[in-house]
Amino acid sequence: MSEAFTRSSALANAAFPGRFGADQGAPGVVLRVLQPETLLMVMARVGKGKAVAEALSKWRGARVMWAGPEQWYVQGPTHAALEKALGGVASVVDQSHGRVTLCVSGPKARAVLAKGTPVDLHTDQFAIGKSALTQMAHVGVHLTRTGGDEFEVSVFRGFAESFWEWLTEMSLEFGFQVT
Amino acid sequence: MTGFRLDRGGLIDRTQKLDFSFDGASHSGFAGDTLASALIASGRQLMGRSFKYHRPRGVITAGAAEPNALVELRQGGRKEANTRATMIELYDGLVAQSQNRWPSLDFDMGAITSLASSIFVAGFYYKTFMWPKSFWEKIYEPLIRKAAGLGTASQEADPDRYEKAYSHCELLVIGSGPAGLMAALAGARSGVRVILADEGARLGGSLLFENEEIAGQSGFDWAQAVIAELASMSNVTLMPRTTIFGWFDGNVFGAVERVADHVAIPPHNIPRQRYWRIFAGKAVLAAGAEERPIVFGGNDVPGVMTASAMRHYANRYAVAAGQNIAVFTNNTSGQRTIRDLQSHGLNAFAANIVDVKGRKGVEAAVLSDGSRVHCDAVAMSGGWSPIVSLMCHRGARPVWNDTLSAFLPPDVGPQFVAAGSAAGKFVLSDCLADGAAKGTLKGKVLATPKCRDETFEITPMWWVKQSKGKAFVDYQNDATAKDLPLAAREGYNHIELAKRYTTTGMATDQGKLGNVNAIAILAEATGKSIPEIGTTTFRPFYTPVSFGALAGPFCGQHFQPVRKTPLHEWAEEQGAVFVETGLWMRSAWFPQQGEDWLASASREVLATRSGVGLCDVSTLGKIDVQGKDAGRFLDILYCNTFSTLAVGKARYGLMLREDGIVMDDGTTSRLADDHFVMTTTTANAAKVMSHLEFVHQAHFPELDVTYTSVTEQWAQMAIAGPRARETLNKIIDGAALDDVNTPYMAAREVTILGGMSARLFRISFSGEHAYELAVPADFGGGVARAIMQAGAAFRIVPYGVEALSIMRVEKGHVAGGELNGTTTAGDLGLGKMMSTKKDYIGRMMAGRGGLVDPQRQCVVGIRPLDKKDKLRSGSHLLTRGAKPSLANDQGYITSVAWSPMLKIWLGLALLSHGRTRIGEVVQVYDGLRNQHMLAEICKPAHFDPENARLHV
Amino acid sequence: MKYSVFSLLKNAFSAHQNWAPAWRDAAPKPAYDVIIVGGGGHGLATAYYLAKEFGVKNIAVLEKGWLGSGNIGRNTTIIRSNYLLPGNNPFYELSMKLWEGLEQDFNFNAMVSQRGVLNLCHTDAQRDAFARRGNGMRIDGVDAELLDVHAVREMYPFFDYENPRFPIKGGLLQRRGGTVRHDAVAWGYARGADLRGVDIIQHCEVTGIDVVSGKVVGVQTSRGPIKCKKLGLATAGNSSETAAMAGLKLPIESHVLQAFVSEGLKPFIDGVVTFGAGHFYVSQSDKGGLVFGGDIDGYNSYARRGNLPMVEHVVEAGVAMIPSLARVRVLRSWGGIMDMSMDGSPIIDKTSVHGLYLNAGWCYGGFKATPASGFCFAHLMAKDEPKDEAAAYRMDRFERGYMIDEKGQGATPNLH
Amino acid sequence: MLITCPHCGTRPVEEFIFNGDAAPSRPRKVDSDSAGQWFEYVYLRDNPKGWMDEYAHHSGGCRQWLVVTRNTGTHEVKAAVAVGDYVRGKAKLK
Ligand SMILES: Cc1cc2nc3c(=O)[nH]c(=O)nc-3n(C[C@H](O)[C@H](O)[C@H](O)COP(=O)(O)OP(=O)(O)OC[C@H]3O[C@@H](n4cnc5c(N)ncnc54)[C@H](O)[C@@H]3O)c2cc1C
Ligand SMILES: NC(=O)c1ccc[n+]([C@@H]2O[C@H](COP(=O)([O-])OP(=O)(O)OC[C@H]3O[C@@H](n4cnc5c(N)ncnc54)[C@H](O)[C@@H]3O)[C@@H](O)[C@H]2O)c1
Ligand SMILES: Cc1cc2nc3c(=O)[nH]c(=O)nc-3n(C[C@H](O)[C@H](O)[C@H](O)COP(=O)(O)O)c2cc1C
Ligand SMILES: [Zn+2]
Repeated sequence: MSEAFTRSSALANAAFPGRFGADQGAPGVVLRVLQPETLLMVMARVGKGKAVAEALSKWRGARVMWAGPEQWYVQGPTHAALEKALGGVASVVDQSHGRVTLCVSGPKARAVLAKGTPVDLHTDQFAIGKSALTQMAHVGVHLTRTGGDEFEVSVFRGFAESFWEWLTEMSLEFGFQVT
Repeated sequence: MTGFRLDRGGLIDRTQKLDFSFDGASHSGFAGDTLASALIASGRQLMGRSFKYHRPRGVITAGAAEPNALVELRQGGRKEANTRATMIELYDGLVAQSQNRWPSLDFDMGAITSLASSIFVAGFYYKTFMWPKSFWEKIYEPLIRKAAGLGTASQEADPDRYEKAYSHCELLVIGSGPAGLMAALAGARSGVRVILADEGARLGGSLLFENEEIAGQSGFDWAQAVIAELASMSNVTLMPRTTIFGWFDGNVFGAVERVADHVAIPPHNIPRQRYWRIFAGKAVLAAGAEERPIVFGGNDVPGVMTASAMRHYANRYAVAAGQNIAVFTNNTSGQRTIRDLQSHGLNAFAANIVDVKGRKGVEAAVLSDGSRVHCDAVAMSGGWSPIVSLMCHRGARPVWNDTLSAFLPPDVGPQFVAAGSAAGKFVLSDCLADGAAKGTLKGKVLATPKCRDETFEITPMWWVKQSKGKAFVDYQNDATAKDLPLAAREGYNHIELAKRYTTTGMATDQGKLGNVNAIAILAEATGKSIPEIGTTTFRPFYTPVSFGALAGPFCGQHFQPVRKTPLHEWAEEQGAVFVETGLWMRSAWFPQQGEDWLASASREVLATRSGVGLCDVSTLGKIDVQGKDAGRFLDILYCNTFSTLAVGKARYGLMLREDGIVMDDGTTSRLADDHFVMTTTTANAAKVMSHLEFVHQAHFPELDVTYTSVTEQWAQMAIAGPRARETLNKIIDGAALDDVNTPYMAAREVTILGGMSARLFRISFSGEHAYELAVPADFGGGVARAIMQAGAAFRIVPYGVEALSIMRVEKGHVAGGELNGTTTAGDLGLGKMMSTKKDYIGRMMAGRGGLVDPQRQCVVGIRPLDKKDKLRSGSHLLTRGAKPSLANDQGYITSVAWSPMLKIWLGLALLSHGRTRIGEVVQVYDGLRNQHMLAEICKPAHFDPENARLHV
Repeated sequence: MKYSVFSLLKNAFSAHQNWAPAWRDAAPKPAYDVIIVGGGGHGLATAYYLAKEFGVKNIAVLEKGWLGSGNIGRNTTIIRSNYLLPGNNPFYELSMKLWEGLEQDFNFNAMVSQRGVLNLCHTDAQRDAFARRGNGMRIDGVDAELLDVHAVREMYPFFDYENPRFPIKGGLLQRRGGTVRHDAVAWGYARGADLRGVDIIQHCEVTGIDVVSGKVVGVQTSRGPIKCKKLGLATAGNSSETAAMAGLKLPIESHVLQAFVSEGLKPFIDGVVTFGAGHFYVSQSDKGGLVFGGDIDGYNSYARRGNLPMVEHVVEAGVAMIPSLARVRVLRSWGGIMDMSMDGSPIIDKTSVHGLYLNAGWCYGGFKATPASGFCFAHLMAKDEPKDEAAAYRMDRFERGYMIDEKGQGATPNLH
Repeated sequence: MLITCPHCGTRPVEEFIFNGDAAPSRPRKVDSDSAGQWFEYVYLRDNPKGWMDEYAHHSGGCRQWLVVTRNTGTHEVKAAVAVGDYVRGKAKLK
C-alpha cells in the first residue's frame, strides 16, 4: 500500500514531546494530540432531531458529543455504517480529517483554557461530558470536558498549528508537558 | 530642608535597600517604597513639569490620580512615558527620567511661556496664528506641535509578552479598603464565587496608611487578618495590582493585572501584564474617595499636596514632605493630618492660606490675615470626591450631595452598587457596615466589627479669590481658576464646552482632582448651582491602560491566526513561496534557482499548458449540502438552476446578493439525488457559509436541508494540462478515465492508489483538460507526492496561484478583481445565467434600471497596442485622444498578466459600453506611475477562445 | 470683535474681561424663514453659507444638546479627498478646497493641518485597488501618490516591516489630507453664522415636524413650537428619528463608532496613517495624544459608547502595525452615533415633503465633508436645485439602482 | 454585552455578528408590481431608538441565526430566540 495511506498530522511539525515552560515542580498542563479514527458530523433532517438523538444514544461504542442544535460529533462508528442507519433522517458528514483534536489536562488546564474562551468552565457550570462551541484566540473550537481537569478541544485542521502556538504560549507560566 | 525619611515606622523594609536613578542621579530607597516616596525621602520634591507653562511640579497625591509626578520609566523598548511616580513600586536598578523639559528638569527653557501667560489664556490659539496664511504651515503649527505632548514614546518594539483571560464570579469587589474587605468577606462567607481586585501593590486600601482601630486592633492588623481568611477560601480570588478600568454592557468589567511591573524585567515565562474580562453577577464598587485640592495661589508649588497624601507618605512610607507643614483644609481631615504628622515629631499646624511662596519648593505661606508663615510643605484638603467613575461608564450621571459637597454614584441597578466612601460614607463604621451589607448576597448581613470613628464635617470652599499667584484647577494642563469664568464669558458656558475650551479634566488624570473644583467655579461664574452645571461624561479608562495589555498575544505574526492547507508541507518540499490570502498561506510560485516570481510563474504555465501541472486548491470553500430539498435550496441561492443537474455532474453557479449584485461563484456538483457539494471562492467561503445559514434559517426554514463546511476535510488539487488524464490514470483504481466515464463537467466518487476513496471533478479554471481531485486531508501530501511521481514522465510541475491567475486571465475567467462587490451578472458577461423561471436571492433588485443600464462598465479583455508595453492593474481607460478628466473616465483595468503563451501583457478591464467596443483602441491612463499607452479592447478570452483545449 | 494677535494683546491688558461671547445664546423666535435641525458641523456650516453665500436672512439652528455635542465633537478629525467613485470625488475635493481657505473665511483658527494621509497596503490586490483609486483622483486633478515600502519606511521607520503575514507593500498618500481641530470647526461656523444674524439655539430638541397638506410649516420643540418656511435636517446619527417625524423612512441605520486617545506624547507620528490588514488608523493631536479608531461595533446603537471586542481589535491592529505602541497607554475611549447609509455614501436631497430637506447618511466620512456639505445643502435649500458636486447624493438612487458603493458591500450598512 | 443563545447559553458579544432589523419580511412575489415592496425590504429601515428585534448570527458558537431583542439606546438585551421560532411567531401574528 502507498505511503499516502499513512495519515500525516497537521501538528507533525509543531507538537514535539517534552517538558516546556516554567520548570519548577510538576507541569501544570499536559497536552496530547489525539487522532480519533473517525469523527462524524451528524445533522438531523427537519423534525428528526429526537429520532436521531435516540438512535445515537443507543449506538454501542459510539461517543456522541453535542455540536449544535440537533447536531452531534460522533466517534466510533464508520461513516458508511452510520449513514446506512440514519439514511433519510440525518446527514452524516465525515470530518475525521477536517478537525484536529487536543487533550488539555492537568491542574492548570482550566486556567489555560480560560485565557481563550468566555465560557465559564467552573464545574458547576460546565460539567464533565458537556460540550460547547466557542472561540479561542480568534479560532472556532469545539470544547468538551472529559474530566475534572481534563478537556478535549478540536479546531479546523488548517488552524491547528496556529492554535497550538497560542495554547503552548499560554501554558508557559504553568509549565507544560507534551506527551 | 525638604523631604526626608522618618527614622521609625512605615510599611517599608529598611533591611532591603534598593538603588535607583532619576535623571541620571543615583538614589536609594527601601522595599515597599514607591518611586515618589523614595524621591521625597532623598530630598527630591521636584519631579515634573506642567504641560503649558512648564511649571516645576512635585507630587500632589500618593496614588492613581497623580497629575504632576509623571516620568519616563525604563529604557529602550521598555521605555514607558507618563508613568505615575506615585504608583511605581520601587525595584532595584530602577531607571527613570523626567519629561517635558529642556534642557533639564531644574532648568527648563519651556518655562518662558509662563512669562507670556497673560496672553496664553484658554483658547488663545483659536484667535490667532491665522495671518499670513502661509505662516501657519511653516511656522506657527510646527511651533505648536513642538510644544505638544509630555513624555517621549519608545520607537523600539516592546520585548515583553502580554496575555488575555476571561473570569467569572458572582461577586466582584473593586477596592480592598475597609468597605471592600467587608464586602468580600460577606460574599465569601456566604459561599459565592468572589473576586477582590485592588489596583494597589498591597491589599488594604486606606488601612495601609490611616491610623484606625478595628475590633480592638489596628486597622492594618485587622485588614491583614481578613485578607488571610479570604486567601484561605477556595471560592475567593484575590487580585492585587489589578485595576478595574471600565464597566461595560452585560456587567462585563475590563481589568488589567500588572503581573510583573514591579520588577525590572518580567521573569522568564511570565507576561508583563494580563488583561481580564470579568463577567460579574454582581459588583460592589468600594473604590473609596479622592481628596480634592483647594484652588489657591501657588497650590502647585512642589511640597504642596493633599492632606491624605501627606499622611500616606508619613504613615506608610515613613517619609516626611517637610519639617514645618502648614495644613489647610475645609473639612475634618485636617485634624487627622495634624495629629498624624505631629505623632511623627513634625511641626504641623492649621493655616488659612491665600498664597504659597516658592518656585521649586515651598518657602512660606501668606495667610488670610495677610501674615506670612514659614513652612516647607503644605497639606491641603478641599473635601472628598467619591470615586464614582466606573458606575458612570454606561451613561448614568452622579448625583450632587450638599452636606458632603460631593457627587455621589448614581443608582444603576442591583448588578452594580457602591459601598464605603465610594458611596459617600466618610466614617469608618459606616464603611464597614455598608461593605458588609452590599457584599451579602444571601442569608443575613455579616456583623460589623467595632471601630474608632472620626466625625466628618465640611464647609465648602473652592477658590481663594484673594490669591495673587496662579491658582490651578487642572494641574497637568495648567488650567487656572481664571480660565473658567473666561470660557463662560465667551459663551463656552456649558461644562462640556468649558472642558473643551480650557482643556480642564482632559489630562492623564482625567480631572480626578480638579473637576469638581472646576464645576464649582463655573457654577459661580454662570450664576448656576453645582448640580445644574453637573459633571462631564465619565468614560473608560479609569486609569490609562497600555496598548500591550489590550492587544495581548494578538499582534505581529499572531495578529490573526494562520491557516495552512494539507498540502503545505508538500509545497514547502517543492520550494513554494507562500502568500497570505484571507488567513490562508497559499503557494504562490515554485521558483527554481535564479527565478523571480514572473519567470517561475511563466515556466509553470508553459509546463502545465504543454504537459501537466499540479496546483493546491484546498483553500476553495467546500460546503456539503444534503436533504431532499437540497436542489431547491441551491435554486434559491444561485441565479441559475441546480435542481435539474444530473447526478454525477458539476455545474458553474453564480450567486447574487439580495441587492442584485454578484456575491460569489463556483462549481457545485451533485453526488446523489439529495447530496451536493458546493465550492466557493477562497475569499468568500465564510461569507457564503453564513449566507446559506441565513437564507435557510430566516427565509426558508421549511426546506429539508443540511449544510456544513467540509473545506478542511478535503485536500483538493487541480491536475491540469494535456497529460492530466494520463497522469491520473496511473493512480486511479479500476477503469481508466475517458470521455465516456468522465466527460467534461463530470463529478465522481472514485478510489485511487488501491482503495483510497476520493472525489474527482473534471472541471477547469486554467482552460486546460483538467481535473480536481479531493482526498481526505491527512492523505493530501502523500497523494500529491504520488501524483508528482505519476506525472514525472510528463514533466509534471507544481504551479501556484500566480500561474493560476495568469492562466485565468489568458482565458478571461473572472475572479476577485472583477467580483468586486459592485458588478452584476451582466457586467461579467454572465447575464444569460439569470433564470427567469424561479425566485432566487437578488432576482428582483437585479432588475433595477441602474443595474441594467447599457452605460455600465462591463468586463472586456485588453491588450497593449505596442507589444512591449506593460499593462498595470488600476490604470484607467479613456477614449483615444480624450484628455484625462473625470468626465472622460471610461473604466479601469481590473487584472493583468504577462502571457507566456501569447508573449504579451494581457488584461481584463471594466469598460463602459464595453461589449460594443471590441476592437476599439483606448488610452490607458496611469498617472500614478506615469505610464500611459494605447491598448486594444478585445473579448475577455485571450487564449483558446473556442475552449478546444478542454477536450484534448 | 475680530480675532487677531492685536485683539489678544489688547484683552491681555484688561485681564481678558472684555471678550464677547463667540456666539449669542439665542432664544427661539416664533418664526424663521429657514430652520436647520442639528447644531453639528453640517447644520452650522449650512446656516453659515445660507447667510453668507446665499443672502438668506432669519435663520435658526436648533440643537438639542450643547453646541457640537454630536459627532462633530467626537470624531477623529481626518480630512482627505481620496475617493474612488465619480459620485464622491468632486464633492470631497470641493470640501478640501473650502478647508484650505476656511480659517481666514470665518476668522477662527481651526488648525487645518495638511500633514498627509497615508493608507498602507499589504497585498498586491490592495495595491491594485489603491492604484485604481489614485488614478481616479489624478484624473480629477486631485493629488495622490503611490508609495513603495521604502518610501513608507522613510516616513515611518518604526512600523513593523518584518511581519511576513501582513507585509507593508506600500501605500497611497494624499499630502493635502490631514486633520482639523474638530471642536473649533463647530465654534468657528457658529461664530461666523452668529455674526451674520443666525440664531443658534442650544438645548432645543425638535420633537415633531408640522406638515400641512404635504408642506412643512414648522416644528415642535422642547422649547415650544416654531414656524418656518423651509426646514433642513442635519441630524446625523439621529436622522431616522427626525425624518420619521415627517413620516419618512430612510435607507439608514445608526451604529456606534468608537474612538480613542492615548496619553500625551511628544509628536512622533506626523501625519494620518491607516493600517490595511485590520481596522486601525491614527494621527497625533496638537496636545500629543494619539487619536485613533477602527470600525463600528457592528450592532445598531444610539448609545454613544461601545464595547470591549472592538477596543481589542483596534488596539491589536495598532500594535501589529507599530510594535512600540505596546508601551503607550490608552487614556480615554468614547463613541458616536453614525448615520450609516446602505451604500456608504451620503444623501443631500429634497424630500417628498415640500419644504423639507435632508442631509444624512455620512457614515464615518462626514467631518471632512463639513464645508462642502454645508455649502451644497445651503445651495439646495436656497435654490431648490442641487449643486453639481453633490448632484449624485439623491435619495432615489437606491430605488433606481445607482448606488455609490465605494466598498462594494451592498445594502449592508454595518459593512460600510 | 452578553447574549443568552438558546442553544449555547450566555456568551459575550464578540461571538456574534449582527445583521440589522428582523422586522421586515422578504416579499414572496417576484413580479414587477412588487418592486416597491422589494426596495423597502432591501433598503429602508425603521432604525428605532429603543427596543428592536435584530438578526444575530452566533458565528463564534453554534452558527445558528438568532433574533435578539435589544434596546438600541441602552444595549440592554431582553431575549434571544432561534430565528426559525421568530419567523413562525411573526407568521402567527399575521
Ligand atoms: C468616533 C468618530 C470618528 C469619526 N472620524 C471621522 C474622521 O476622521 N473623518 C471624517 O470625515 N468623519 C469622521 N466621523 C464622521 C463625522 O464626525 C460625522 O459624519 C459628522 O460629524 C456628521 O455631521 P455633523 O457634524 O453635522 O453631525 P453632528 O455633530 O452629530 O450633528 C448632528 C446634531 O444634531 C443634533 N440633533 C439630533 N437630533 C436632534 C433633534 N431632534 N433636535 C435638535 N437637534 C438634534 C445632535 O445633537 C447633533 O448635535 C467620525 C465620527 C465618529 C463618531
Ligand atoms: N479623613 C476623612 O475625612 C475621610 C474622608 C473619606 C474617607 N475616609 C476614610 O477612608 C476610608 C474609606 O474606605 P473605603 O473602603 O471606602 O475606601 P479605601 O480608600 O480604603 O479603599 C479604596 C481602594 O480601592 C482601590 N481602587 C480604587 N479604584 C479602583 C479600581 N478602578 N480598580 C481597582 N482598585 C481600585 C484603591 O486602590 C483603594 O485601595 C474609610 O476609613 C473612611 O473613614 C476618611
Ligand atoms: C480629536 C480628539 C482629541 C481628544 N483628545 C482628548 C484628550 O487629550 N484628553 C481627553 O480627556 N479627551 C480627549 N478627547 C475625548 C473627549 O474628551 C471626549 O471624550 C469626546 O470628545 C467625546 O465626548 P464625550 O466623552 O463627552 O461623550 C479627544 C477627542 C477627540 C475627538
Ligand atoms: Zn449558539
